Amino acid sequence: MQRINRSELIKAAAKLIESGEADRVLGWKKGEFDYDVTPYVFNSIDEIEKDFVWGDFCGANFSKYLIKETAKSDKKVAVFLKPCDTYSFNQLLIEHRFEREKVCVIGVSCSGMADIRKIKDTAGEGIAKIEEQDGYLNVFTLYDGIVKIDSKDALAERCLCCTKRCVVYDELLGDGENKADNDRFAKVEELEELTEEQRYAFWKSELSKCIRCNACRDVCPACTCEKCVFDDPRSVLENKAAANEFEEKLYHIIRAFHVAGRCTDCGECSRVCPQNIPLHLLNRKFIKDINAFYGQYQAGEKAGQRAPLVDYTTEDREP
Amino acid sequence: MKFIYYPGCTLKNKAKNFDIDARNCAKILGFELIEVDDFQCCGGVFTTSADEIATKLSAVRALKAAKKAGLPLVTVCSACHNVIKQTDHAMKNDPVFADRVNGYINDGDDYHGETKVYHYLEVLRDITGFDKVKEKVKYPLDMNVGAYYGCLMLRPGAVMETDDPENPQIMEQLIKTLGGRPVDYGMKNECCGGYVTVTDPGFAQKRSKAVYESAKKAGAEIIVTACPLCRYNLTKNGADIPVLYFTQLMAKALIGEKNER
Amino acid sequence: MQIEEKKPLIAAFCCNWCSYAGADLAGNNRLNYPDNVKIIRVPCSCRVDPTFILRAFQRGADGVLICGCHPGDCHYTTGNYYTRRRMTLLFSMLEYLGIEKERTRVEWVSAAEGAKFAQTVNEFTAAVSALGENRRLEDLRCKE
Amino acid sequence: MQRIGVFICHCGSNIAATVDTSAVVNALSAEPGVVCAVDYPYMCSASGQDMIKEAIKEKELTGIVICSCSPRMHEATFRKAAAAAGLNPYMVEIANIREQCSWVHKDKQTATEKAIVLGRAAIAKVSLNTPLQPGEIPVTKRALVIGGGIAGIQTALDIADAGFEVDIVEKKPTIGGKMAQLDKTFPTLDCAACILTPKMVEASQNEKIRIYSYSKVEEVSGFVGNFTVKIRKKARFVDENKCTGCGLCTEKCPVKNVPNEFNLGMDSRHAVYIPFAQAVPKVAVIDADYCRMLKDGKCGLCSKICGAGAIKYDQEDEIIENKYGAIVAATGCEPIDLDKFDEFAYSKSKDVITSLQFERLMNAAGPTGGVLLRPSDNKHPKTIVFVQCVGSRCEAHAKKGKEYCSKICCMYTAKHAMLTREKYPDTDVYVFYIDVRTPGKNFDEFYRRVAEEYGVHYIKGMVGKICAENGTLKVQASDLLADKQLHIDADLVVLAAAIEPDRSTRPLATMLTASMDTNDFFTEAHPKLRPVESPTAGIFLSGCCQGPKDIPETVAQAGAAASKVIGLLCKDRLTANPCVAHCDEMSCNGCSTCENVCPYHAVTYIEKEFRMPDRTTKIRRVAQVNPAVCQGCGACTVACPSKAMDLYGFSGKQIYAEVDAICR
Amino acid sequence: MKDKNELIKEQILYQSGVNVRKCMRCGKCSGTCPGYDEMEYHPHQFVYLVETGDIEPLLKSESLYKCLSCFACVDRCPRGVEPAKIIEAVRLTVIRQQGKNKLTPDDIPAVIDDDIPQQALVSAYRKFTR
Repeated sequence: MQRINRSELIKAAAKLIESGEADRVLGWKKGEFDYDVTPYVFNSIDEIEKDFVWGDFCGANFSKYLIKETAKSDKKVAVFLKPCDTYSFNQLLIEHRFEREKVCVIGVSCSGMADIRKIKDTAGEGIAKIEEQDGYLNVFTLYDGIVKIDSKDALAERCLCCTKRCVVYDELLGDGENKADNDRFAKVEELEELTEEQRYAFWKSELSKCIRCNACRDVCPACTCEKCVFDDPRSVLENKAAANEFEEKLYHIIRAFHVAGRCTDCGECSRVCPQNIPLHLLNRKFIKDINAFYGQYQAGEKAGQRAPLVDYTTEDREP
Repeated sequence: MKFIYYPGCTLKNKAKNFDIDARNCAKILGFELIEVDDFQCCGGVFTTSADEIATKLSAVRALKAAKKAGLPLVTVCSACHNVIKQTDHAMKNDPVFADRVNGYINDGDDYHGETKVYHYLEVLRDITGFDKVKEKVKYPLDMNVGAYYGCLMLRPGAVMETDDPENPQIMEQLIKTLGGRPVDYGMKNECCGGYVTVTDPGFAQKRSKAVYESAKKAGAEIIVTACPLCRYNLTKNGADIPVLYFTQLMAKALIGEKNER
Repeated sequence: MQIEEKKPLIAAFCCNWCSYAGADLAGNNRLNYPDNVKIIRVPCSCRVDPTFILRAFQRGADGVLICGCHPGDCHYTTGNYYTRRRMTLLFSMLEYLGIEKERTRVEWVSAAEGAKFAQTVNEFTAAVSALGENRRLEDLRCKE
Repeated sequence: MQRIGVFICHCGSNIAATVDTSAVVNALSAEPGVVCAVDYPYMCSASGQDMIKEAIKEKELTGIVICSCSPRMHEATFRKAAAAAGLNPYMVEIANIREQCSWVHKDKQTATEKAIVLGRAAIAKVSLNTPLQPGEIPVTKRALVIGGGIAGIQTALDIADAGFEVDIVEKKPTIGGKMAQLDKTFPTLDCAACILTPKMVEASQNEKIRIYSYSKVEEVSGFVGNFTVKIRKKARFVDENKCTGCGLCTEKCPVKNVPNEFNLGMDSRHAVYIPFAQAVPKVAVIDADYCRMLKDGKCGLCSKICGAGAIKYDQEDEIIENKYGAIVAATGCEPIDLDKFDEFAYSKSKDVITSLQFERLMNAAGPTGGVLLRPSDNKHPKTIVFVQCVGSRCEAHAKKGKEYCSKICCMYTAKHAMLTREKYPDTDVYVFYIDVRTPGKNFDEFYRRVAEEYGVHYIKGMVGKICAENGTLKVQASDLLADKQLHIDADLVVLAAAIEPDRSTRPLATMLTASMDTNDFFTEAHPKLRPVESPTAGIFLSGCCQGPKDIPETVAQAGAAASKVIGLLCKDRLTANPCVAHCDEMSCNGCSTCENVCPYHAVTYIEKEFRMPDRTTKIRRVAQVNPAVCQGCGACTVACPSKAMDLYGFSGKQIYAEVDAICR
Repeated sequence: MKDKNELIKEQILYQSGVNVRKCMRCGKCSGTCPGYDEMEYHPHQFVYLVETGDIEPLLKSESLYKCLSCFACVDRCPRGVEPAKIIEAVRLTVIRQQGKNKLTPDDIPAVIDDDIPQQALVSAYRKFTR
């Protein structure tokens, strides 16, 4: 159950449109299913009132869309950003990917998003409808009737350890802060404890599921390259589908390395992976190492900060 | 403006004037001193040893009392100030020490240096402002005053941050504010002999003599200090000019001789 | 024909200004080291892209060595500082994926350290040989 | 398809004894693209080179591989040979089969196998080489020297002597710098003015040298050979061309109580003044902070009495823009502030002075006319204590002082002690030292003479506390060798204050994009091999702005910086290394990552309009590499997430090809 | 096995938190020390002898009780060595041994007078007894 309700979001968006401050709003729109919410650019208040949704399935991070969206017109675009989204937004500003002046940011407090996989694990397949009520999700299934799930039990992993706050906004709905106290590096540490063989086996089984659909890359707010190296014939790394094990590894290592120090740990990669590969564990390994080796660093936290891989001290540890 | 006030034991006993005048002047200057409930002795000196916990607990308790009240802590006695300020610094900057102390006290409210610690003089300078003090002066002093800092109020400079430890000016500013003429002399930030007076009175006498002779040579008619031990050492070891607490000097200018108790 | 056991293959990236010259000095002083190591010259260790290392492993290298000027002595003043961070993170990641950490190494070798270069190659070759062939990060298609 | 020729050198027996060169020839001739492969005893010999040249012409080779000694030996030789035969010199690759093969392996079979692999890698690389044209950059034949002390003057004189024009920018009204304030110079005891002022005059009279005094650098743009610099010439309210330097105004000016900075505040000057008798340019300047006419519009006396009509109260700052090929930083140093050292009573007693003040007190043109009188009461001091290392060699966390040794203090203190004892034998002189450091020609001999023949008390130990008491300075110090605490009643105390870079250095370094160390000294391009160059091309370093130095070292470095400048200005055009980074604008994200890692600031960003496939246009921020500034390290290529950055000569594709060849 | 001296040295370094190797032997601590003439071993010697491990003579010396803890040496040391903390740590090594208190309750009546502030007694106790 979200702390801020839909009407407040609509009010904030409508105000911007009415005043002429912005002429369109990037928000969540109902998809085919209740849990299948899609990003959409709303061009009128009517449209917003009709189709805009806000709830436990609005996980999508819009920061990346702003690169293309801001280029479309000279008018400002309004966007809803949850606390975790604001870090991606800032990171893109640091990288000059769009102009801050062309965006009105409505920061939205978030109580955590639901993970449809967790719901399916409990309720099974054939979900027709999901309703939120008093901290519970009523899942209407085709086979098992209504299954009631505590919203907390459906929370996505990334939300269980979210300590982010809205770091950039023009208007803030709610306090914009989250203070979960789970250790986000617990799983990484668990893997580190394993033997080399066990780690290898773990990643082999996970990464071999990869079908190279590129969803992780396409959703990643740090992967905004004009031309991705994996699509660029000049790069020698180009390939459309993973032919074998090596290429799966290569792809994921390189992708994690390219976003190292820029990844805000928004968790979108794991959310969209159709194969359920815990890709965030690669990014978190880099984040954990960066914090341990070069001091605490949160990508996107401050405008103008220098990413750890384009920085150094003369006293850095040796590889 | 309200402060939690830590007078310390000596001010309850041998240095009552120091305390009474501090309170009276505070009233006139419009700030309120709320005495810490049941304070314990600060211990007089800060032990620098890393494994000394017990001797610093009373200071932590005073700091926690202020934290709980949400007010800054103020002291007048240099020794108390030194112990409390150094303890506060260690709680803020030495996590091992802080963990051990917090673990020992273990009352569910860990302390990590949240309380702002002032010396009374710092309150006058940084919060009240000497110009405000000046407005309240009824009986301007007309005398040469040697400010005697000793060591505890100034050092270690990096922790105390009261003033430049080699050329402090805060008492001189007060003296000027009160209409007096501050006298600068070389020994104003050197030690009076301190606690060694207990075990080696002869040594303490040498140090004290060096201090008041230096002040006298520079033309001081009176010495002011913020430390009962400094005052004791100087007086006992033959200072033939009066040695007063700075609060007494303030009271003279703000309240007048007659009202002096 | 006798089937020979495959000798471990090691690719070494050496910066032009210090380490490549250090390797030359090892030659000038006739210091022997195993022939498993093949050197690729780069202007600075900071030219070494992580993909070069992965590519080498893909193609069957059993170990990859990166040599650069000592930190603080970089010909380009700061290049090896970036190398140091990049490789620290990359190697940590490879270890996390279960790739033996003995297969990767960064060593700072100055132009005067011919002996250090030879010693590094000796040690590294021995360490890699002890692990045997690289099977965890190779591309089977490259084996024909 | 490339047509590649492979040339295998025997190097006498150096290679051939361990590598079977004919086997190499056989193996490599089978490589794709190879049209000829030959071996020869000495490829680098004239006949070997001729063989290469002929093959290039005959076989119409598009690339060549030489299997020989290290490219560090003969790459240049073979590139020249290729160019002579009409092949682009960057179509040459070397396989190092001597230093990295035949000399380090003993077994002929394995060495031969390795030589073949190295040859293959070179062939794979050269197949992907592209002809490169070294860019050419025109050079503006004029140099700028920032700072007019001895370092700047010497650099300018040397550059001018080689026939190039050079400008000096000096922030003070006169050139001369710190040396002009010195009395005598160690270890020869020449009078500083006697050796400096002729150089100042020479600089002012040299027609190649232009001096902008009372000026500062406001803005720097451009790169090596092509700098554009804006200089702010501050209003001195005196027409430089009309003023004859007669000094009449400076005598009649009614404002007389201005602290005289030249004598470090130990006497005063007028509001209109000439800093010192031998000032260059010898032109008066009006101090706007004190002049009554400029402040209140009341006075005008100087204007009335100036026969030349040089006084101009309405003069304004002037901005001058010039182009330069090279810039020399010679901004010098100054003693640190001693505010934090009041244990020595520096701010309490006038008789505790710095060594530079002592220089003025000993100087015939100083405030006391060269008679040593102490500032408080103008009495002759009978006991003088010198304290060394005040603010030098301090630990960083101590938060006062500097970590480094200021280098010059031991020697000037010895000089001061000697001069004092020589002029005033009735004076007791104590020098407190931690170590006496005297490396330098005739330095230790000088110090020993001071200690042995002049009766100076050198005491190993440090002064702990000084109390000023009724005109006496009570010095309390330790004598470590005697294991005693000393109490000395001194009349004068001289503190050897640490020196630090002039405060203008940091903003200047930012303008020059030249790097600095944590102490704000300029960093040199290489601490041993390029000590007078900044890592930024075209910026050179002279004197104490690079680190503490004495006069002989400063002059030597000034000459070295000048010769580097001359070497640059001699060229009409600079040949740029063509192996530089370049950006594929279509892939560039404009993210500034490359800009952040570039040590040379070679990357800039522009907003560029792109025509998109759908016929629309789009404006994007893209990186541009200045090939004149880029040094080709490649840091940007790895940092770039989209690999839009690549490096000529070491492209990603080339290195992949080498990796593939080696791992085949 | 570490010998007793090394253990004492380690203990002193840990308690004081001082890095004695930072000392550059300038002697400023001893130059500034107000208790110098009362001492057999002087601040710089405390630092040096702890560094060399020759601690035994220090443990026996009366100098331990002459330090006023005025911290002048700490503030003025150009290398941030903090000699007073070393002296305190050496003193603690001694007085923490059984029966080695410098001050006992029996000593008090002799020194006490009407004016002596509590502060003096408390401080001396804290410095000189376990």
